[in-house]
Amino acid sequence: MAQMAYRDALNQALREEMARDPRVFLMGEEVGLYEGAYKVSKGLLQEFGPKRVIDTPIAEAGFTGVGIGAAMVGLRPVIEMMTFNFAILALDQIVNHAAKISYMSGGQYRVPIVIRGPGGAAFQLAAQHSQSMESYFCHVPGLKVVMPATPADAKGLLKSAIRDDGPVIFIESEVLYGFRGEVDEEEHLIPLGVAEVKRPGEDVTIVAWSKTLHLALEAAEALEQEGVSCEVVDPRTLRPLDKETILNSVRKTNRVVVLEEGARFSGVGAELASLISEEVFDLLDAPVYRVPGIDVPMPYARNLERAKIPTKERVIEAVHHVLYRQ
Amino acid sequence: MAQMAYRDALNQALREEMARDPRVFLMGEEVGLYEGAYKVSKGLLQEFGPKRVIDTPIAEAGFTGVGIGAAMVGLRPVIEMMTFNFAILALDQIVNHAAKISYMSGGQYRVPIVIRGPGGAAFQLAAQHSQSMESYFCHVPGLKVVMPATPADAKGLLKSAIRDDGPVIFIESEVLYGFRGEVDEEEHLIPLGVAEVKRPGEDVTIVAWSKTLHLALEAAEALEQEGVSCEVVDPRTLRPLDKETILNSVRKTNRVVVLEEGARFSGVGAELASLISEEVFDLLDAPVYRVPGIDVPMPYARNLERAKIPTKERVIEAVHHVLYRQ
Amino acid sequence: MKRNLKGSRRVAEKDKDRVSSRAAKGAGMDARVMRHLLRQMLLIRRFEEKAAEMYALGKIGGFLHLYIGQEAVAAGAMSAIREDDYAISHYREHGHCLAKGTDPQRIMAELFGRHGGLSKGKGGSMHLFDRAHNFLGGHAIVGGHIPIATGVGFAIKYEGKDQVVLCFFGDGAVNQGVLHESFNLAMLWKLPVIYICENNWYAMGTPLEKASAVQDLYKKAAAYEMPGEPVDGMDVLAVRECVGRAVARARGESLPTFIEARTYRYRGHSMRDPSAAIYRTREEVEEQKKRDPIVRFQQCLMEQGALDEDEWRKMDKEVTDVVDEAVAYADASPEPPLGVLYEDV
Amino acid sequence: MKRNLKGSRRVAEKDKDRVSSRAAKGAGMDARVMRHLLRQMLLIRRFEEKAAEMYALGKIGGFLHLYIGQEAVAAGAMSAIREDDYAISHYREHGHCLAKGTDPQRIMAELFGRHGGLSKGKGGSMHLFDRAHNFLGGHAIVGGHIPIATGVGFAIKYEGKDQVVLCFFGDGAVNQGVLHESFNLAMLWKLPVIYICENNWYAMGTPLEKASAVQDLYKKAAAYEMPGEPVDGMDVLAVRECVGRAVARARGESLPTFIEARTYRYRGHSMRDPSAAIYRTREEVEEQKKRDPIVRFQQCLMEQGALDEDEWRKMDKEVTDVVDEAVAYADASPEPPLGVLYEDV
Ligand SMILES: Cc1ncc(C[n+]2csc(CCOP(=O)(O)OP(=O)(O)O)c2C)c(N)n1
Ligand SMILES: Cc1ncc(C[n+]2csc(CCOP(=O)(O)OP(=O)(O)O)c2C)c(N)n1
Ligand SMILES: [Mg+2]
Ligand SMILES: [Mg+2]
Repeated sequence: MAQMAYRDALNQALREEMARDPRVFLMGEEVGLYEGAYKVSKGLLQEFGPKRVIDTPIAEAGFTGVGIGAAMVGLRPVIEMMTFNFAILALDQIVNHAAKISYMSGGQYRVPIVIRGPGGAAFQLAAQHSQSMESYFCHVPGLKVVMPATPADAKGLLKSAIRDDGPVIFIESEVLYGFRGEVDEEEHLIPLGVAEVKRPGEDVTIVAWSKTLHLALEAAEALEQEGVSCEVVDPRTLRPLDKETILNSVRKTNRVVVLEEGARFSGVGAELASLISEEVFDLLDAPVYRVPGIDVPMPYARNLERAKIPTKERVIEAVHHVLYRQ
Repeated sequence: MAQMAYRDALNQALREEMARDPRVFLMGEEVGLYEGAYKVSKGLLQEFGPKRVIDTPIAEAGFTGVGIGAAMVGLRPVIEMMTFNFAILALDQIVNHAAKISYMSGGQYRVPIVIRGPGGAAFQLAAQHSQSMESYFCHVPGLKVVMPATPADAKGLLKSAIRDDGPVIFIESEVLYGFRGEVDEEEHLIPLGVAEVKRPGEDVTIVAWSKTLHLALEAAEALEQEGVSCEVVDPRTLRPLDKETILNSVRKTNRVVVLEEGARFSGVGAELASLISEEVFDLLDAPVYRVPGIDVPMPYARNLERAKIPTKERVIEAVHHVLYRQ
Repeated sequence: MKRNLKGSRRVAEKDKDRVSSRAAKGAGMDARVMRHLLRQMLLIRRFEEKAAEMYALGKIGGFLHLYIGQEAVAAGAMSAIREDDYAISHYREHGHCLAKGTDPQRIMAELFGRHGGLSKGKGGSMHLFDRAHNFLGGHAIVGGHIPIATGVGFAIKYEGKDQVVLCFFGDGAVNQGVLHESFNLAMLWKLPVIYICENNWYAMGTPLEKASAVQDLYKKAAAYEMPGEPVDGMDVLAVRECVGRAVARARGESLPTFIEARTYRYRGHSMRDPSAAIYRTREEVEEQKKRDPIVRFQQCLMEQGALDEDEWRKMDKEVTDVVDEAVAYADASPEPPLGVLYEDV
Repeated sequence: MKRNLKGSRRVAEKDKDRVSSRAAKGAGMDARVMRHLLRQMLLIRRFEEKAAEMYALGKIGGFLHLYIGQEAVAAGAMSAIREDDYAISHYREHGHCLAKGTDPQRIMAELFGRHGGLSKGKGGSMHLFDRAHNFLGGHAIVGGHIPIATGVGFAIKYEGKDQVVLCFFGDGAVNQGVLHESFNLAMLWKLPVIYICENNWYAMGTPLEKASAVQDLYKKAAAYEMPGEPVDGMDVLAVRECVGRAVARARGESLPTFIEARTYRYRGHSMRDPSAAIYRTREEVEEQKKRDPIVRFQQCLMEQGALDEDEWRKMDKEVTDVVDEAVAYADASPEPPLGVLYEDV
């Protein structure tokens, strides 16, 4: 085990998979010489050369399509979106092509591509650069969606994503790139579609992923002081969703708070809340409570930005709400 | 009152608004000489000339952006998407620009644009031409989303959408274009954001919109025979959602089925189910039950297509489920 | 409001003027190759005619876009590549798929939505894929497959192979953003992709002059310093030669090419636009039919003595039988079992 | 892996060779106009220097992209249009917004995220909008505002007005699909849009030759039969003239133009890329600074006697005061009240 930053864990995953399989390559804006806008690809150009670490023009639809075509005929592209906001420009390629080619061809062609990069808000990047788009991808049959919150998950899941035979949307967090944690330096794979209980507890289940996981853990810590025991579940992969781990937690706690940085309307939280109600309605002592981003575009001003995204205080309030409701 | 087809009701709305306001124009592929791929713009070129009924090349992002720019400086564009599947190509323009310019400019610029066309499946158009994208647009603060199910709603809502000062996504249904109903020939406006109870009932609330409304009504009819009384609520506008009308129905029936042609994961049904649970949890005698499209891309084969989208049988089953559960 | 005859004449004249018409009588060419080209075109024509019938009978659903009139492009282009080369196309792709070597039975069964179809009935007319013949699909988002073709070229170069990929699309796709992005990437990275625009002068009901600021589409290649050539798309030998040159550049120098093949579709945009009479005149269509790629090539072969009346009749009978067998196969193939719905996601 | 000096020299030489350098000494021009141009450039420079300071102090957050080095483009271009004309830009837009006439105080307050900013603090550095001056925004999706500009041109023509719209973007935006779609529409429909690409040779760390298959970007206009011109973007009078010609075409003939203004950014891509030393050499930067648009133009005015040492000092003092006042205003402006979060959706 070694301590390392989330960024370095991703870098290690890329390096190991590229070393293991010559069909894996990395393509995107500034991934080569610049080593990535967020330095995730540090050293990779030097190690693997420009054939396998490819800088692109700013043409998201174009180079994503290139990845899809390359994947159809046997390569294993990893496409970096400088941020996921720009993936909207490539959405037709992702939704209409990557996600559907296997189905439309009756399984003749597969599209083993990973599309990765940071999603969500960072600091004061305003409306066009702060979007949480996970529900967009989760809504699409044919895609898998992964959102790791820790360095270990980042490494283990990225390696699995690269080995997966279908398209995987892998959403990182700019705010987490510097976050450090223990990572297995041995061959370290985490299967897609498996959630993890990040903190066991008894009274309330908090479901959270990516950077909001850390908010959940902080809130749980604070609530511990009040004598409230929270179980924090991180789905890690949003699609396919590990229902059982989540439901098992709810079966124990009977109360759920779902955290989400993105918008409420048809967010991933909406899916989780509906699903939990559908499956274990009779065990719920309170309705599933969502803590999403406020329903406005992201403002630039620091104070407004803080008010827009979920905070520890809102999580604690939500836990109180589901606990003392009845 | 006159009997007319949904298509003609839309046509009338366009004609009336174009006659009323010279700033309104219609732009899109084949809207002029061809009178629309689905003939919604019949006669408009002849009546208003090529300055106001504008055929475009196949360049969805480009001409949607043209609409946005024109709206910023005072015009009132109606942009036709030949089908909403192609709006994915313009999604950056819609999500990052149309929806956010008012906010980013602190209200200095507004974007009064209507983007309209058919969404959802028609008949055997396969995976790339059969998508239900309403949850995509509903997820975005800054957009309104309208989905009329009847000729009267189509006319009244389109007129209101054109007069609205912000961007409105107006999703029609190819399958409904020929559907006939009563339409007021006087000035007929239906405000955005107001749901309608399309059939009153006592035992179960069915929420459905666009073409699935008709499935709901058919199911309700059949269930009536069994002595089950269904209230069918059509939100008509999905965003902003008329919560009160829906909740009032649930307060009466205590049981809900939500119909949706699109995918389950983070669909509009997920939002409705979560919302209803949050707001009237204690009044629910059963969890909200969703009847969405099966979680796969749309297949071409007739029998598979039928199995993929919601059917009357599945609705009836769902109603049984929420009724006899306890 | 109909497009007037003047416009239609202009199209024909333009073709005569500007397209380097290698009227190539095929002198010196192997007669077997020429007969093969003729047969391919005829097979496509007969297949499409039958598909139209089957659509009218309700055996085929959804959208059906016929290729009739454009056969020389698919036949000529595919004859210039190897079996292990790739091809990819848009939704008007039956001709390309047939010319790439796919079994007509599997195609017809796919159009019928049957389990014996290429994609078990899940793709339909707009989404023919045939991995066994490196046919990478029909794609129904106009322009959407252009970057994908570019990626196939990327993969070929990455793996150090000498294959090429042919990418077919219409004049309507030329104004889509992804074409611009793809052309730049293909030239920047020197990829062995041959982009073939089948300019049939209309995108649905929109004539080229209402869609593109530039009428000579091949000239757009210059914006990327990419080789660009127009070719008479009604002349199978001219297409074969032109694509052959592009293939040589792609294999030899790993260079892309943009070919504008000027052609014509006789039928409506799809079976739902049967008359196609709103946006063009009957005279224009009749005028264009005089350049029919099959009739002209057949006559040419006869003049040269590479084909006689009897062989011609036999050829027609043979392809008609093939098409009839395709229908029989499709008819006999069962609907996909329901479990197929959940497969291949 | 650094870009070598040879590459950098090539850039400078290329500029010398190919850009029709109207070194226009301004002979015969109104001295007031020339002093105005100089002042505008100086104001932008001082504003940006101050913004960098404020960023370092943490008063400005998010991304901050400085325009230093490129001032001649904004100042020259805006001087060629009327007040009622429109302008729209990308995220490196402080210079354009200032040159369009916006109050520096409102801009600085916006950068500070304060209620007195143009957008009440909701837009920030990348999203400056000023309706009072027809400034249609900074936009942060590379290329995203190009179709929007096209739509503004559409509206002008629709309403029968004689305004024009200037659309600024970088060399990096040229490879985006929307540019292709927009250029085609603008030329097809003959819209009064002037597209100004500020080619500063890099998109973040990507040099032009790694991004575009064609190095002379203005030549891309030919693919749409649109007028295209290169101009020395370090020469404010050359820019003014070139844009002036385009404005005449737009107002007179309702024609779009694509201008490639060759310029250089001295600083990193944003404040988070401070050294910009990975992808270019210090020598290259120093070489480029020798062509400084402000220094050269100031010297030229002095040589001509249109400006003396004293006036120059006064001018600098005046703009420095303006910038200081902008900071004072921004500092005094309160944070937006929380209710503002919910407004203007
Ligand atoms: C992105 C997108 N926009 C619109 C359509 C609807 N559509 C299908 S085919 C077509 C015309 C295409 O014409 P062209 O590219 O010339 O090909 P042709 O049909 O003439 O072979 C249109 C508008 C689509 N499928 N995809
Ligand atoms: C669609 C999109 N992709 C990527 C980015 C990230 N990004 C911001 S600026 C930039 C470089 C743009 O360079 P250029 O257009 O040359 O303008 P310059 O910064 O040189 O003024 C990139 C890649 C973005 N904002 N939008
Ligand atoms: Mg065509
Ligand atoms: Mg640049």
